[in-house]
Amino acid sequence: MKLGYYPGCALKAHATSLEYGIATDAALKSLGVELSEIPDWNCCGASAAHMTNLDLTRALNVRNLAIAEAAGYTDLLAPCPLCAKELCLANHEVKEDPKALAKAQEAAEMVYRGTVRPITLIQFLYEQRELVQRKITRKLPGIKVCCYYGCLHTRPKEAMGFDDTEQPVTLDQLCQILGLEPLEWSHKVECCGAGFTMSRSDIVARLTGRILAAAQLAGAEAIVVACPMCHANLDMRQGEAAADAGLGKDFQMPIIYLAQALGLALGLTPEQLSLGTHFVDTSAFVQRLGGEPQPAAAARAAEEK
Amino acid sequence: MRLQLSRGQVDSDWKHEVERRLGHKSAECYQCGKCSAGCPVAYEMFHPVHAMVRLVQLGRMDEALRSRSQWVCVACETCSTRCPKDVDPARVMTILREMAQEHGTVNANEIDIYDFHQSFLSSVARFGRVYELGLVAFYKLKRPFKRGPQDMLTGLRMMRRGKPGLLPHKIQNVAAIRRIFERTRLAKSSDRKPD
Amino acid sequence: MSRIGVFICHCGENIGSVVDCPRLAATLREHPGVAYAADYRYMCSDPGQSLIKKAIEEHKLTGVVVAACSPRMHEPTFRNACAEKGLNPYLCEMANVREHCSWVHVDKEEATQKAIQLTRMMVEKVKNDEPLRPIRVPITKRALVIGGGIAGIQAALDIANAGHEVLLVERLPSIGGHMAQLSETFPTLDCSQCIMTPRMVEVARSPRIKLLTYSEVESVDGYIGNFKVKIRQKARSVDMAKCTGCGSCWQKCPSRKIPNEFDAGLLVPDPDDPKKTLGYRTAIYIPFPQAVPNKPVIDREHCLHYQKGKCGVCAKVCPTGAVDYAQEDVVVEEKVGSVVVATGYQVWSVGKAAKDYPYIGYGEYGYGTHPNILDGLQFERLLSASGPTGGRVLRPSDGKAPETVVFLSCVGSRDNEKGFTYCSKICCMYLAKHAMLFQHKVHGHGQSFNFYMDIRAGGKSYDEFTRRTIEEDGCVYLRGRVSRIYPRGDKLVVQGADTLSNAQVEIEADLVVLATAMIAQSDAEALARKLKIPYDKDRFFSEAHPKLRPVESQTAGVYLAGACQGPKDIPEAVASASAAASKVCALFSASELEREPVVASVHRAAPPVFSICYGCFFCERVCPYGAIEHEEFRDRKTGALIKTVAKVNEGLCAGCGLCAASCRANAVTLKGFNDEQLFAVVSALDED
Amino acid sequence: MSQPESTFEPRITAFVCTWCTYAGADLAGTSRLKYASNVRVIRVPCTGRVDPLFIIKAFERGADGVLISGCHPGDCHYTAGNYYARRRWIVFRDLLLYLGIEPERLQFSWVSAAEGGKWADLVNDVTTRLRTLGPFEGYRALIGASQGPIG
Repeated sequence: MKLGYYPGCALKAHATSLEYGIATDAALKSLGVELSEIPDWNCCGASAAHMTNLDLTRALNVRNLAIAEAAGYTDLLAPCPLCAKELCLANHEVKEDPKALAKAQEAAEMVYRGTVRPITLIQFLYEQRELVQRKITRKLPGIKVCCYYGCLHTRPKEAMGFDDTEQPVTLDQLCQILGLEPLEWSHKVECCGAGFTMSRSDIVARLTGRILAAAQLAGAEAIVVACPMCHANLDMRQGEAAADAGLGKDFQMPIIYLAQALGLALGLTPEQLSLGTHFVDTSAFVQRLGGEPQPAAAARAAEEK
Repeated sequence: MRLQLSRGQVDSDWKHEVERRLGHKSAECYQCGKCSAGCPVAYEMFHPVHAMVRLVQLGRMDEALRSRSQWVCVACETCSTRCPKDVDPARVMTILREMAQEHGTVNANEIDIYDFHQSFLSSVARFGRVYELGLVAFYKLKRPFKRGPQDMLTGLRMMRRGKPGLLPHKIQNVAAIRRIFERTRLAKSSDRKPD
Repeated sequence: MSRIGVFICHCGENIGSVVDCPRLAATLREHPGVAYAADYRYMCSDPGQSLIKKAIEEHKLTGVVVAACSPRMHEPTFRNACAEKGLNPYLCEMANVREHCSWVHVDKEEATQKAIQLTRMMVEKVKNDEPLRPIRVPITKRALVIGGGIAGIQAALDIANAGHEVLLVERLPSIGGHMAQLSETFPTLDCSQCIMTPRMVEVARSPRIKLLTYSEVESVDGYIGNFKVKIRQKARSVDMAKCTGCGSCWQKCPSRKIPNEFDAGLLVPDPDDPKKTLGYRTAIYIPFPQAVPNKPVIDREHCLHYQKGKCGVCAKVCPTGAVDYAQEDVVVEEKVGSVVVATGYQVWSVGKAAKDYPYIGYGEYGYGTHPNILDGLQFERLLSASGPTGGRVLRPSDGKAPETVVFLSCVGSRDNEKGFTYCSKICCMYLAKHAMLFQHKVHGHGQSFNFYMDIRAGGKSYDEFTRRTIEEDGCVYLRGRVSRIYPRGDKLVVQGADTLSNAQVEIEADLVVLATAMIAQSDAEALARKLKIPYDKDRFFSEAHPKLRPVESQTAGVYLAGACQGPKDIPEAVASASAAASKVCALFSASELEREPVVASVHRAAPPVFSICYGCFFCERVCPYGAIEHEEFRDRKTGALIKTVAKVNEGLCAGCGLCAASCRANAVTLKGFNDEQLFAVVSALDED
Repeated sequence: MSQPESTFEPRITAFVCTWCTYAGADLAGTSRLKYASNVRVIRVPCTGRVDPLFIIKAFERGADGVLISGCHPGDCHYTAGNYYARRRWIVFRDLLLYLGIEPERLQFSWVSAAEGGKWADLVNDVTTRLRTLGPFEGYRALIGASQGPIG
């Protein structure tokens, strides 16, 4: 299976979330999906452009959509939900509003016919869940996790058109397939502070503190995310978040990418999935996965080596 | 100061322009407060989301454009997702951010947020993608004494983990991106004129 | 010797878990006069009732006491059970050992002691009970409807269409009420007169409706099924039989400067002729062109003939000689079986009504005296095509078209200090309609503002309507009240608040409309006294039960319709009128009716005593129902008056017992609660 | 009045109208409010039915206090019965003193059908007051003479 791929700056350019790119590449490869990066893509503008200039963000994204369309892709995987949301929103708006399309095409110097469907990693894997089920070589042994979707996986509803905006379930179902034990909890779609990482880290600390506390209350051993921004905010500021929430000690809550969990279930090693580069130590989480690979899978793994 | 309400104000060009960009009348909002109820950063706002929509309804341009609220808005879309009247308050906030730039009334208290957006965009305009280290440097250098020491530890920890990358990813057709920026420049000036 | 059966109900655990029921039964079994006592889990169930019925037969019981729940709950149940076995139902009483005992006390011993006493008290009462028979009264199948607004018209038509005669009494010269004054009606915007006038004509045409306009109810006597009413037909000064309604008289009448009540006193300079003022009527007039009956009346207070004795123009020009200056009020007496009160409401006028009201009004609004401050009804006339301006919205001060109009909700309503505590209910909707119609009339050249506290638009398509006013017609709603209105130049400065944006606001307005409270008619109390119906603190007539008997008054046979009961909009007024009409029809479906026999009676004895009543008639003075009559005893042979004593009209008596408590001779007693019964109950107290 | 408070439980007779206070007392029951068990309720159609002699009778038969409660002014089911009742008591108060009964032993109140809580509070208040006032001894000898000992 060959899939149009828009990695976005987070996964490629800013290396803050490099592990997400690495893990996504590795996991999808072992799932048998070939990611074909579209040529010369540009930044989607999130969050600075969509915060400050609607025409700019629309034009930037129409350029990417037109590139994907010209390259012959229908589905365009954007593992970063901020990118996916910008692509989807631009896609939705230019389809609804011919004037907006004309303006964006003119600015981007490209023609876009509206044939591309940008999708998030969750959406892609959910649609391919039978493949995932088939391909995984081991079940992750019932680790209690909270699935954190963040704000933009399902919003705006009319642009994303996927899952429930308030009580999404697709990531939970995927985690279940991987053998994890997703918990019911309150903060699935609460905002983490997104682009305020640097400019208003106090807001990020306040918001992530609420999320981490809710996950802790639910009894999570880890939080599963599929967004580089959520990951950065949740992973990097746990000390500040704990302090803001008035807690004595750090949360020490491992934040795991869906791609990393998938990779582990597909038999990849923690190193291959860059699990060692997180701020919060993931080794305890990885150790909990200590269950032996299934004999057949182990044999296949040995063979591949 | 008593607010003078008149037809000229509640039916002003400014209000019509907001509504044009929004695609519907601000009067559709019935001020239920659902948006403000779910807003994760409402605690930072003097005028929470619903009050910002109210300012638009009453044509109170100055207060709306000088407010901090639109700048601390994280654009998480929670408000718009839950709005019972499909007023799209998140879009209202975006429009107010655009207009504050156009009118040169970006709230001085939230200059960090604004600078970060600008640093981000100048990075994109320059390379076609975000150059993270460059963005951070650019942002910090705008106010080195205040921003320089912030997050030093986090930065060090990131370096030790090999992130962010040292070199920019530059796309081939950067010129096209620059032209996009040119053509979509906000009406008056995107330069900041702090009040 | 009494043979009383005592039946104690456990009510599942409700009584049984606190009161020791077997002990209660055992104790009562020893009580003098008790022939049988038993306890049972659910006395109201079929087996429980069978237990009572069986005991009545087997033990030949002369009375029954059921110690169970409140008599307000199951007294009819147990009385019916007794009646089935031939025991007079009024020999069955209940002791309330649930609501008044087991549910409110914790200590079991205390509760059981109290239950024993309560049950003993009722046993003592039953010992003194007398068998009573329901009262039967005949019915006059003819209804009186008071008030010819939409509610009265609806009730009259419904009753008449069901085949009964109706007497419709209207105080004003024409029926139609407030609804005839309205321009368009929310939320459909259909023209009020277009839907109203056909109903008025139907009233005029109906062979079963006797219409008495310019008439008022003088007195109401009698009781359900048998009322006697006196109606004063005020002198119209026009012979209705001769008048053809041609209009010559009012065209020639020289007294032309009388503000028309139908236009709510609204006066507007004529924009086409600055010397003229619109909104006046003549002294001989019909209130509005579609009036029913379409015949004029002379307003004697303003007529030159009556005031100065000079004029006689109308009589001269009348082609049929119908004008009759010598006409006098006529009081007619009619018999009816039921009464529908549909006297409606009035609009509170800010400050102006201070004379007949304890309320002062709003000084901060200039007591509404500025010509450009209107009330809702006046603005309604300004919008109406039949209004003084023909539907053009013009300022009363100078006849110019206003650009900025400010509407104020809750003027008098929901204001504990200056007005009334209640919500007038219709204002939110009619202000939305006013703003909408204003915007339509000025085609986008105007701006309206509406100060409100809450938008109360509960009703079919109501909220959608108010939203339309805001969203489509651009009326700006400001959540807050107005603190002051004062003139500046030819404008009115309106100072208020918008709490949604935490701001004090100020608007320069051309016109201000006050949605003043909907209040009870000023003579509501007087009418209530005539009808002997209760009213609430705001003088709206009280319904017998706010939920389950919403159109009945406390007086049997008197029903309520429309806004005389409290603020109502048109559909609600019509619905309540139809409901009242159906109550009347249900009453008329039988030839006679039965009533509870709890009524007073005056002692009677054989001659020569006749009665221990010595005719002081103090009872007559205290009776709220006028149920005390005089009975004369005369010598059979000579016809000489021996004695005049009191007698109770059982049809009128409601059974309050005031007469019994007041009687100095102890001659009056209340059946079911007579002195012997109550003394027995009181005396049962000390038998611990 | 020398008896200690703790052991004295006053006996109270209450005359209540069927429309307001009786219904209010029912509501106290349905609301499961708890109050002192000292009151014995006698239901009459209207407080206007209560003959002063009933009250004197109650004292004569061993009541330590009497409570009369009906509809609020203006709410009388019978239009004006409660007003008559009230006027009557103003005169009756003097008679009580003459008869040697402290007027504090007689309490008038208005409790509507909606005031279950008020009824409970009223009963508790009256009970507490009578506990302080102590037993009514005035007619004790009388009862002894005519009816034999109490209790």
